[in-house]
Amino acid sequence: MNNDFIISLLSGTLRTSTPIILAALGQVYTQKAGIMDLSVEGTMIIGCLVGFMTAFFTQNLIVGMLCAGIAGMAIGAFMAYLSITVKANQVIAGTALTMFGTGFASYLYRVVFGVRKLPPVVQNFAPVNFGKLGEIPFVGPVFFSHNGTFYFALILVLVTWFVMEKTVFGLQVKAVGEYPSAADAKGIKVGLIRYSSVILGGLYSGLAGATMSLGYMNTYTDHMIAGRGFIAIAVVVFARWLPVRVLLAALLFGCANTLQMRLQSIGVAVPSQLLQALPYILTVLVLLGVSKYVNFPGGFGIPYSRNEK
Amino acid sequence: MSEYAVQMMNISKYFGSQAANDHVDFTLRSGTIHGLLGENGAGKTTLMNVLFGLQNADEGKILVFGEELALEHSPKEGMRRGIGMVHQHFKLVRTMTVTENFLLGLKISRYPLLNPRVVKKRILQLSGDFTLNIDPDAKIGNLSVGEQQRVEILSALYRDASVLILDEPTAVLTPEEAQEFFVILKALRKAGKSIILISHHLDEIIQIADEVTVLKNGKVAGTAKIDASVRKEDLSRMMVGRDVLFDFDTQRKLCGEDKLVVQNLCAKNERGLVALKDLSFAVRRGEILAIAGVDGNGQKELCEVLVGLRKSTQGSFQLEGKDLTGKSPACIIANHVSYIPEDRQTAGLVMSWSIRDNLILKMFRSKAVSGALFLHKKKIDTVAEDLSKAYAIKSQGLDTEVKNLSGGNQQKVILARELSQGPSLLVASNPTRGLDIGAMEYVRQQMLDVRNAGGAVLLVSADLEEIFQIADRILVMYGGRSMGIVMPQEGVEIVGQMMAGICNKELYV
Amino acid sequence: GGSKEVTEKTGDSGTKPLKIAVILPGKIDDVSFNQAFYEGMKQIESEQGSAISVTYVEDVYEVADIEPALMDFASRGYDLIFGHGFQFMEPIIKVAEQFPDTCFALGTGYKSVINSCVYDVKLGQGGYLMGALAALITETGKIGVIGGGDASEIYRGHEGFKMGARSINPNIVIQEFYTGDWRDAAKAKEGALGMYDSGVDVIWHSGDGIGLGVVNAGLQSDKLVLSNIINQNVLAPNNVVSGIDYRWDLVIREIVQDVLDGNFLNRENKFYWIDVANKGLQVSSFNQFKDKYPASVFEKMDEIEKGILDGTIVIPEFEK
Amino acid sequence: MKPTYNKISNIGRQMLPSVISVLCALLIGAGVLALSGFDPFESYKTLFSGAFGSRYSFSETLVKMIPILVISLGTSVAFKAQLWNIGGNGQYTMGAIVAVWVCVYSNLPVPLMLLVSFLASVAAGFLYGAFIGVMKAKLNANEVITTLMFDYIVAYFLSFLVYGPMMDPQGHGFPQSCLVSSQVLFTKLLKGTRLHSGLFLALALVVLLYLFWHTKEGFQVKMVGQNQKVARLCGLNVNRQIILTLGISAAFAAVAGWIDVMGIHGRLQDNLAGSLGSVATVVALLGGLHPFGILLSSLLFSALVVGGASMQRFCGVPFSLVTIIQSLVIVFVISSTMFGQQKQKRVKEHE
Ligand SMILES: Nc1ncnc2c1ncn2[C@@H]1O[C@H](COP(=O)(O)OP(=O)(O)OP(=O)(O)O)[C@@H](O)[C@H]1O
Ligand SMILES: Nc1ncnc2c1ncn2[C@@H]1O[C@H](COP(=O)(O)OP(=O)(O)OP(=O)(O)O)[C@@H](O)[C@H]1O
Ligand SMILES: [Mg+2]
Ligand SMILES: [Mg+2]
Repeated sequence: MNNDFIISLLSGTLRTSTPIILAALGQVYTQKAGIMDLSVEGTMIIGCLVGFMTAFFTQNLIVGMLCAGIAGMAIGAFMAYLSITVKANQVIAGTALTMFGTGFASYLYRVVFGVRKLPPVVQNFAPVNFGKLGEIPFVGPVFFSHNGTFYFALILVLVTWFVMEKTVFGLQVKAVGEYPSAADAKGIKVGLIRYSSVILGGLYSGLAGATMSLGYMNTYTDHMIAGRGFIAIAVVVFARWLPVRVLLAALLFGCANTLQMRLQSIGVAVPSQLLQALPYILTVLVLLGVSKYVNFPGGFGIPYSRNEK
Repeated sequence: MSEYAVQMMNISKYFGSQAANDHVDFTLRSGTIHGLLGENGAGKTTLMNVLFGLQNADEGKILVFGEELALEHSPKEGMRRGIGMVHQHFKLVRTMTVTENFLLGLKISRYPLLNPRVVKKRILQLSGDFTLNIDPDAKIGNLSVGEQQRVEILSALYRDASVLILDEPTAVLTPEEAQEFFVILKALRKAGKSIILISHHLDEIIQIADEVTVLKNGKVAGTAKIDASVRKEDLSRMMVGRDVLFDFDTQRKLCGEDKLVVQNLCAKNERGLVALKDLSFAVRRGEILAIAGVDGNGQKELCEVLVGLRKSTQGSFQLEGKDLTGKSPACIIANHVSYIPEDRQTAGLVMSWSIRDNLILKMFRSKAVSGALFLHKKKIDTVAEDLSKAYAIKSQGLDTEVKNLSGGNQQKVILARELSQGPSLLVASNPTRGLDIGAMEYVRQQMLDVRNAGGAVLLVSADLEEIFQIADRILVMYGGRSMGIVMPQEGVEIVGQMMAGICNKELYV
Repeated sequence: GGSKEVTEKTGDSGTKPLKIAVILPGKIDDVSFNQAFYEGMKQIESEQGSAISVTYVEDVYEVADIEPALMDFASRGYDLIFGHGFQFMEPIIKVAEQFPDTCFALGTGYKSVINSCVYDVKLGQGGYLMGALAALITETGKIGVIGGGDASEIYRGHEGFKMGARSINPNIVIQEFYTGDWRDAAKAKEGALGMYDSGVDVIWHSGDGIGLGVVNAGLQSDKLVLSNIINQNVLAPNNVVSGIDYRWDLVIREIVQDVLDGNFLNRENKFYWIDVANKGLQVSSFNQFKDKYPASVFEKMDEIEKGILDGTIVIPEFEK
Repeated sequence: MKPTYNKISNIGRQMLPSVISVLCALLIGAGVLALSGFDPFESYKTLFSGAFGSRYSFSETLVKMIPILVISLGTSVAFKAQLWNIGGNGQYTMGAIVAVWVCVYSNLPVPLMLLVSFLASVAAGFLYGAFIGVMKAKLNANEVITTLMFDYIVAYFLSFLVYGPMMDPQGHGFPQSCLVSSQVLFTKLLKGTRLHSGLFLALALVVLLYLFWHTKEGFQVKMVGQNQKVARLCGLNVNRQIILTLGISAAFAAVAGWIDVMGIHGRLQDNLAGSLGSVATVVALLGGLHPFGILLSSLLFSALVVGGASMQRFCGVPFSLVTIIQSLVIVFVISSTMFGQQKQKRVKEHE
């Protein structure tokens, strides 16, 4: 394998993992707070559409990202309402919201844009200019050739780590997920912290969705998320909810996915369908390898109610 | 400072149609220790939850230091008004350190960032002031129960609690730990704190409380000042409404061959550390062998190995000559081994199921309640009805969810399930922990009955009083080893020394 | 059979218009397979005026839902029903037997009955043209082709592409990639970026919605793209050189006319093709690239087109 | 005491909030329809008649109901044991693959072929689930994630088969397998419809599962779902039970795949499962994990899908709007259970 192949593979890896890093980071809050949130996929598609739509009309990508974040928070709030206030089964709530998100995004797109001969497009995020850094052989094209969304995701890795490890809020998130009744007894508003966490998760997912339409591509289509939300849910688990590991795990998945594409292109004699399954098989294998060390938060998936013993 | 730290007037709290607190009046004087007594389910914990704010009363009035506290207040508000509570089940996050647990309770508005150093310093200072001996960096999960308890107390003190609610704090402590604990309580009282102490051990109340309130069926059954004239019997009569028999007929009727023989048993604990080392002993037919020892010296692992929940790493054990080492729980159950687990709520019962279903958890495969494929509803009803009568389970019907039963009645459900088959070996782990004296008496009598029927009983207990009351022989465990066997006549002192690992009697078993 | 005959009052003309239903597996704005057909049908609609009335249903993606859709239209008295995709083949055959007076048209496939037809595209020809063009304009000697699912019509196109390219330069390096999905444009983009990274400078895409991803990759890497089905030049004027355009309106017109004329139901084995010969397959306009390449390129393309027409270039059926 | 009367009025009382919330969801849906310029009354009329209006449409509703029902019955088995098997799609697909494989590549006489393919599907489904179970029990791998990932893997596997080794050699290169012999296909129950005798099997499975919950095995499944420690202590082999339960759960989905092959598809094609898996997840939970409840909720959902498709065809309402209405139904029904519970509590207090 020559140098170009590896450069292409690695830079593709960083690119393809960006939305997964973001969505999985959001799930650090959500899952650590004890909520199993299967709505990520639906939230991402909503973020993808809303981000694109607002960027299209305002001609401003940042506004697009912001609005995608807000839309993500709205879906997060919906999920929080169902899983915390209604105390609904979280599997059903998440599945319902993914259904809702998929339907709603598709519907809204048609209502807003109608049927066009050519799809509406925006000028998407351009690669960040790192000057001389970009010219360093190997390192330049691999690390310094991407648009802002990737570096934004990297920054959020640090932010998430900081929030979870260094702030009172992060500690409270962990407490309400691990042992909500203890948190309650300490005067922490379990519902409030759980709401905040799920909404934060929604924010990240919304942003993740928008990176697909504004960073990765420059338009919106209905099937743009294509399971990336579910991958994020898997990634955060085998990263054991540690932001830096989330980064690595997402990169691993991105790498497997990019590798299968590159292998197909150069004509490896394996049926394309089997190569396409590679990232998912790898995810299962990694999960099997690390699961022994994965301890879900004590209150994971269980609605908290003060009066239940 | 006002004369009364807490005044609760006319408090009522309903769960569904049942009144857990029924027009209760309760007064705590400043700077005193107030005992709160009552049978299981009398409403003690509920009353304290209402005071602290974890649950809200349906009617009544609460004054704290003379000022009214809204009925619908939150724990946060309770803490702000100086109330601290140490719960029956500790409210500590086991995956976090002591310091982190403290940080959790602090106000975030002014300090969004964690600053563990400040907190650590204060923990060390407070811990020194009241000789609590707490390492701020220890993980809660690695602390003994006694230590966790002290963490809880410290946590209340940290938040400047002037009223401390302690819900059955001694239930999980060894007698030595309990005595140390009382020293701390006295120091706190001296420092001007007002303390509410819930306990089922009347001796303790008499020893340390200034006043006592007794609850019965959600109502106040009486209040008394503790002075030299108060006797245990008075209190127990107030609680149960009759005299409680604490003199069992322990005379041995049968005593025969070895039933359970344990040889050189070794095992590891969850963390992979050695928990049992070369343990050998035998329990005879018609005998109660008690295992005494400070919690965490291998008793739990021993029980688990004997009932098949844990694999031994070496050694073996035989029941009636049959080797059961490494057999599955199902196989061991089939050999008539019964087990009363220490943690009845998480390991002994399906809390959200009915009494009926909990009663047949073990026997649902037997012909008594099922056919070739199906469970027989009618047969189950009869069996459950009979058992609940025989074991005097107090409930609103067999459909009652077990989680709504009092601790004593929960334990009775387990006893009914485990003893109804006439066990050949009964392994009982702290079976009376947290039970009121009435229930305690009942459970001890049941164990004696098993013994008298020719069964072998292995009683693991941290309660020396219990051990000396009903055991025929006492094996002391320390660090996963046997320190030797003691006869009850030899006295408590030697057992205490052996429990502390000072004296090894191994040689003259 | 059907339960409910819906007889609709028609406006002023008095004659009943031909009721046509179009069932599409994807969305009508996918800038590809479905949209091309939708637009072709729209054109016929405007030509025929009140003689026909058309109902469109999009996104019928689940195979189990096809038959009820066909049944529903047939039983409500629709005269001509299009099922735009190979997966409609078996359902059409089943339903057509129950509704002998209804006409059915299947988009790509190989089986028909007396009241159904197949319309298809000689994608091998289109691919051949694109392959030749790619080989003519590549500077690196490396070209690529990206498809969605590895389906027959796509496969035929890809094989044609390889054959066409090799006819120009037998030693050319051809990369091939399937996303395995008709809709995940981002995956197609990543595949295209990878090809460009490895030195490919022209890519033809042949899948449905995924084409957008390839065009976007071309735009981002500033490399060349050949579009498929609909000319996507507007999306990246400096990168989309040309492409192959489908003109479904040709076959639609023919089919509709046959039905209107009463020619449809009395014939067997009705296959309608769009190909280079009937100009249903056309190389798109080169727009601003017209002047970029020497005349020899365009001459060669014309020569190939002629060769296909007069049979000197034979493109096999490429069945797997 | 009037036990029967009480029981009926109880069921009524339990159903009422669900019925009201379905109506609420439809009402909001009507608002959205009106806002987007569709006549809500007309649209709903079409939806209803599209699902129940004629012999054919009702038969289609039942045809759609069969796989949803059977998969969600299986889902409910796992859910009862607190095992979140949400991979109905993959398991359904696996059942279909094995069914076609046996029928196409074996030369058995017809009744035997039907039997063998059924058993093979059941076995494949069971092994599939058991494998998920082994990963869960032995390696602590979260089943939500493994079942999700397996959905993708199996979808690609199916794709591989129909584009590769199982492709119909007479199929001119189109991605599908050979048709299974028409003799093994189910008989149609109504002429001119797709309604097939698989319906009886599906209904039989409802009854079977109902009975199962009253057996000793069923009791064990529930026990493990409630509290693993207790189950272990009472002599159950919890790991074995987890593996078994997931196996049974997946076997149902595989049977659904088998039924659909024999009933409607007759062969393999890409994307055979569509969105059945996630629909089955919510249907199982909406049905309260009770076999008869699931029967009702799967009927409701298939009616929404089939009627919704009809609404799309004849009113031009995009199917995405139908999806929105579906999700609203779920949201309202789960919210209503909360309000129902609160009300009951209050009623009790005032007794
Ligand atoms: N959350 C609840 N829901 C329903 N009933 C409850 C709840 N909490 C307590 N109860 C009931 O209220 C009564 C009083 O319970 P409480 O826990 O206050 O008793 P207690 O005096 O603390 O008993 P113990 O000595 O066992 O701790 C019991 O009958 C109990 O079953
Ligand atoms: N996030 C934090 N990190 C580190 N130390 C903290 C943090 N929050 C509080 N502290 C410390 O704990 C002590 C008590 O905190 P708290 O916020 O409860 O103050 P307070 O004076 O008790 O408030 P109030 O006057 O409202 O009762 C403070 O003196 C502070 O030093
Ligand atoms: Mg209690
Ligand atoms: Mg209590």
